[in-house]
Amino acid sequence: MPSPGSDIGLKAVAKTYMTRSGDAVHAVNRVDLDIARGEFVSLLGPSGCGKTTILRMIAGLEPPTSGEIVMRGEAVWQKGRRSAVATRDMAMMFQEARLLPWFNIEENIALPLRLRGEDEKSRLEKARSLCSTVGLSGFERARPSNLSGGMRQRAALARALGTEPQALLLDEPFGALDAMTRDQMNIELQRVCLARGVTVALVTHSIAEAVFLSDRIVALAPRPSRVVDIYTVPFERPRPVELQRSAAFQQLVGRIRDDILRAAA
Amino acid sequence: MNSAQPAVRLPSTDAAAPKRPHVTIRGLSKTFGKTVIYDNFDLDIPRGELISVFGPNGCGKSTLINMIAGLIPVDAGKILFDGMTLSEIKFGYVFQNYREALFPWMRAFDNIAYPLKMMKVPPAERKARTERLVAHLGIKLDLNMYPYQMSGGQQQLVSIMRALVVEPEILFLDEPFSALDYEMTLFMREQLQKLFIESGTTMVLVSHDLEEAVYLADHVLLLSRHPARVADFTEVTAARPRTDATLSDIDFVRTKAHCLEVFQREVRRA
Amino acid sequence: MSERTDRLLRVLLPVVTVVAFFAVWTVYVDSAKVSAFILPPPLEIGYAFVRLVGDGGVWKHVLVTVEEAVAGFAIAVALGLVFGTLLAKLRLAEMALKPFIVALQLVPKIALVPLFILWFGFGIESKVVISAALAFFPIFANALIGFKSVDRGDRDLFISMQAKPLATFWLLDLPSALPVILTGAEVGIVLAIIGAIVGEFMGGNVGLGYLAVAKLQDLKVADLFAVILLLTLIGLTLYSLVAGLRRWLTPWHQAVDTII
Amino acid sequence: MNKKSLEPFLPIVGVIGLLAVWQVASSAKWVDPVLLPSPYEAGKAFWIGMHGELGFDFVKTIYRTAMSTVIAGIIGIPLGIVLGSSEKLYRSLEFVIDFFRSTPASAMFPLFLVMFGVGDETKISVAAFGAILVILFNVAYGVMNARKTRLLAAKVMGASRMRVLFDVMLFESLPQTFVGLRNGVSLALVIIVVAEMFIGSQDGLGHSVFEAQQLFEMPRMYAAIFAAGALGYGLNLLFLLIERRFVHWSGK
Repeated sequence: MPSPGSDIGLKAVAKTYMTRSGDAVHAVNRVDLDIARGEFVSLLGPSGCGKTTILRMIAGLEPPTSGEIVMRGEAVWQKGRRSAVATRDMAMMFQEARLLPWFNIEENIALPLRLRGEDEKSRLEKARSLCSTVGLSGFERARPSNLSGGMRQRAALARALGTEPQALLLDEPFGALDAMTRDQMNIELQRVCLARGVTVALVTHSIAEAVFLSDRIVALAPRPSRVVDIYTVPFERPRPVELQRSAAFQQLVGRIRDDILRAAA
Repeated sequence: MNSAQPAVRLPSTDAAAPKRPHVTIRGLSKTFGKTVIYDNFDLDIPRGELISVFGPNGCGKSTLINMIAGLIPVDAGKILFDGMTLSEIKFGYVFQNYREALFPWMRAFDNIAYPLKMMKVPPAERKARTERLVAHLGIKLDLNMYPYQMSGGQQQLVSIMRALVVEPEILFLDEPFSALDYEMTLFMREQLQKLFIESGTTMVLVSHDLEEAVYLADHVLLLSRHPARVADFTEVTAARPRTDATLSDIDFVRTKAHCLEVFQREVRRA
Repeated sequence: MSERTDRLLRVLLPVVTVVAFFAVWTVYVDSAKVSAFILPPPLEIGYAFVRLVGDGGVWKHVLVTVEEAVAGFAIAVALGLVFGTLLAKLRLAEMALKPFIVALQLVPKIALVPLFILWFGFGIESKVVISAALAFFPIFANALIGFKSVDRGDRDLFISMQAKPLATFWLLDLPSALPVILTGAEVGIVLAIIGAIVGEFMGGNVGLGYLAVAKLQDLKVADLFAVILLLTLIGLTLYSLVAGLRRWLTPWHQAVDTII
Repeated sequence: MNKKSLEPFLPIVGVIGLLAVWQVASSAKWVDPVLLPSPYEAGKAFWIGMHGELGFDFVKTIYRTAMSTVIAGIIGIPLGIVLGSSEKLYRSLEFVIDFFRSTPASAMFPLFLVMFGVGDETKISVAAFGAILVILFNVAYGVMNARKTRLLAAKVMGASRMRVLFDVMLFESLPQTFVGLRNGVSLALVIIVVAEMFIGSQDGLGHSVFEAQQLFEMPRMYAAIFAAGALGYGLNLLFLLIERRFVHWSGK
């Protein structure tokens, strides 16, 4: 059993794919992990290390081949089916914003509320207030195609926050943004997460991003995919952008980089 | 900086001699609709160097190299290559989207040899020159494959070879790795650095990744928002060939931090 | 070229082309002394058209042809959507039904027209069936493609939001597939009209297809041209309605020109 | 890969299934046996017919369809390239194009009958007319949607306008051209069959269907319909195979 106070627990979780030619690919090899309530944990590693697969298994999008995933005491996968109870309080953000073009911004943000049967007036009210939370005031009625990449991800963040989730699962949500917008979004993300006390699992391949945002970093190596090490990030919150230029920050980034490279070599 | 100097091919690049500018840009102006992208812009690009162009989104990084390479007409201004115009020199261009830049109906070999065909080089010599380039670069690739049979990185490699086969005096690269995944990007950076060291060709690289820009460059050209100015022209002194160790090198980290600072200052200004 | 001259040209050029087309036609008929029984000059066709439209008798033919085409189209849309959804959603249904449908698709449906007339008689029913048979395939095929090509990542999003199957269908599947389905419908409406006309050629005593054959047999060539012109205008109207519907229903979708 | 190469043979499975359903329907007498003879009777009529009159009709229809497709290709492809490579030209002709596009091709039969008289020329020219439009639109569409980056790449490498047209544009439009040819040949077949039904024809599959209906020879009618279906399938398969051979890069 995961320790008390833990939000998300993974026990000996593994995932094996079968290729068409019949070879077995071990996407994830026996991962054990506990994420505490309100903790921000990053899964860090190069492509092909299975980090996205881990996140998708937690989110209930892909069943693990073996092992157990628990969300607040409830198994996410029960007899190969995702448990609606366990995944109810999770929200996921993807690499693309995935806003539906046939809805405007507030309708997109209100979508998960609509799916939970909330009436139109109350869900749109909430969507509007979320718009201002993520700095999208004035764009409530805009079409997604008229927004920049960064603004779209803001809307996606607002949508994820709408159901007041206890856990946020983020799959490289800012990976497609340019360096500057990415910095801004990370500051924003940190602010929102701190204010709401939400548990976060973030998948990223940027060491600096992981160090900047996380309480703990799980570094993964590919082929065969495995956990290299788990780092605790000591910096005080809220962290300013300038932190990234400090020697301590750079040192930690360098140390993690060296470890991953050594593990991959 | 000495070790970064190309040893072959260009007789004028003697390590001791002061660098002559290769490309001189004077009074460049460009307007899109109502937005002034460039206004009376001046720049010298040193010979035999790799220049990274970096700046906030929409500052006109790609526009700059597209104007130098003649893909976009300039509104006003002069761009000269050792005093010559673009039509008088040989140059290469590598597009961001390799999928749409290579010809899928041609094998990799014919793709690489295509610019020679345009220069009316006879077939036998085309073959010889292409083979010589491939051998020289030491790249292991089955050139009888069609582009769609290759990985993204291999396709971009073919695209770069196609640009190099004419032995260009200058090579332009517009975010050449941004459509590749992260690991492939790392691999391709090494490949590009190798090509640069071996060919000594002047290269102008547009990048949106600061680490990449600094890692590959002799000078980082930092642009401000429009109308674009040169915010800084930072020299990167790390020795070549650069490796992973370079990334944690204290000088390198300092240079990168400096570039980031300039960049953030420019962003805030806007 | 400045923006204004560009816009002006956009309006002027088509007009010039059409006028030139008719001018060449007139001059050709006149100078080559083409018999009016073969190719009447445009002006004469124009008079015939005005006569045709002015004569109240034509409207019953128009009404019948439009009725057949629209009824056939409506049936085709309904069946196309049902089968398209079924085959896209149920793997078993796809395996069981797809071979039949692909086999039928490649048959020139026109060859079935005599059969349909035998089965459904010379009345309006057989023509509706022919219309529906012709219009069904593009609508069905596009519905199948549309439902099958719903973005995998969007699906993941809906799963992660705990959407129920029915809600996913209404809020994701249908809007995603709609532009493709309506593109199929644009092709379908044209085929529905063709079906109605060919059915009328074959038998019966009402409808514009019948009228065209009758004019031909009376050797009233200018009238025949006028009927064809009327048919074309009806086709254009119905097509524009469906195309307009697509643009109105799916404004987010970048218009892709249909290719018949 | 495996799944894809099997796809063209799916209809054969369908035909076998249809035959089975048909057999059940006719032996259980669900439908009037006069309207729906047993598949055995129809098969017999097909077998005998293909060695005689039906076979002749079959060849006739193939000949007419092939002729009209060839003519349509010869006229439609170059016109499509010209139309697609000049935006101004396309724009000025847009109205005429839209007009013809929404003209039901079959409405033109009586017209062509008048202009060309009864005979092979009429049928072939009506079918060619229908197919030209389809081919032309597809080719023009293919040319207009040529990847801009590829054209730019050729230009950067010093290719002249003509070279760009022949080295890039032509290949770029090839996949769409084949789509046009495939749709064009299907349409040509449809029009030929209709023409054989209506334009006082003495032979061809359309005539065969029509005559059998008039004479109420049901097995023969089904045999002719089946022949038409087989022809449609065969032509489609042929073009698919040619396409895969020549446009190997398409969709990859």
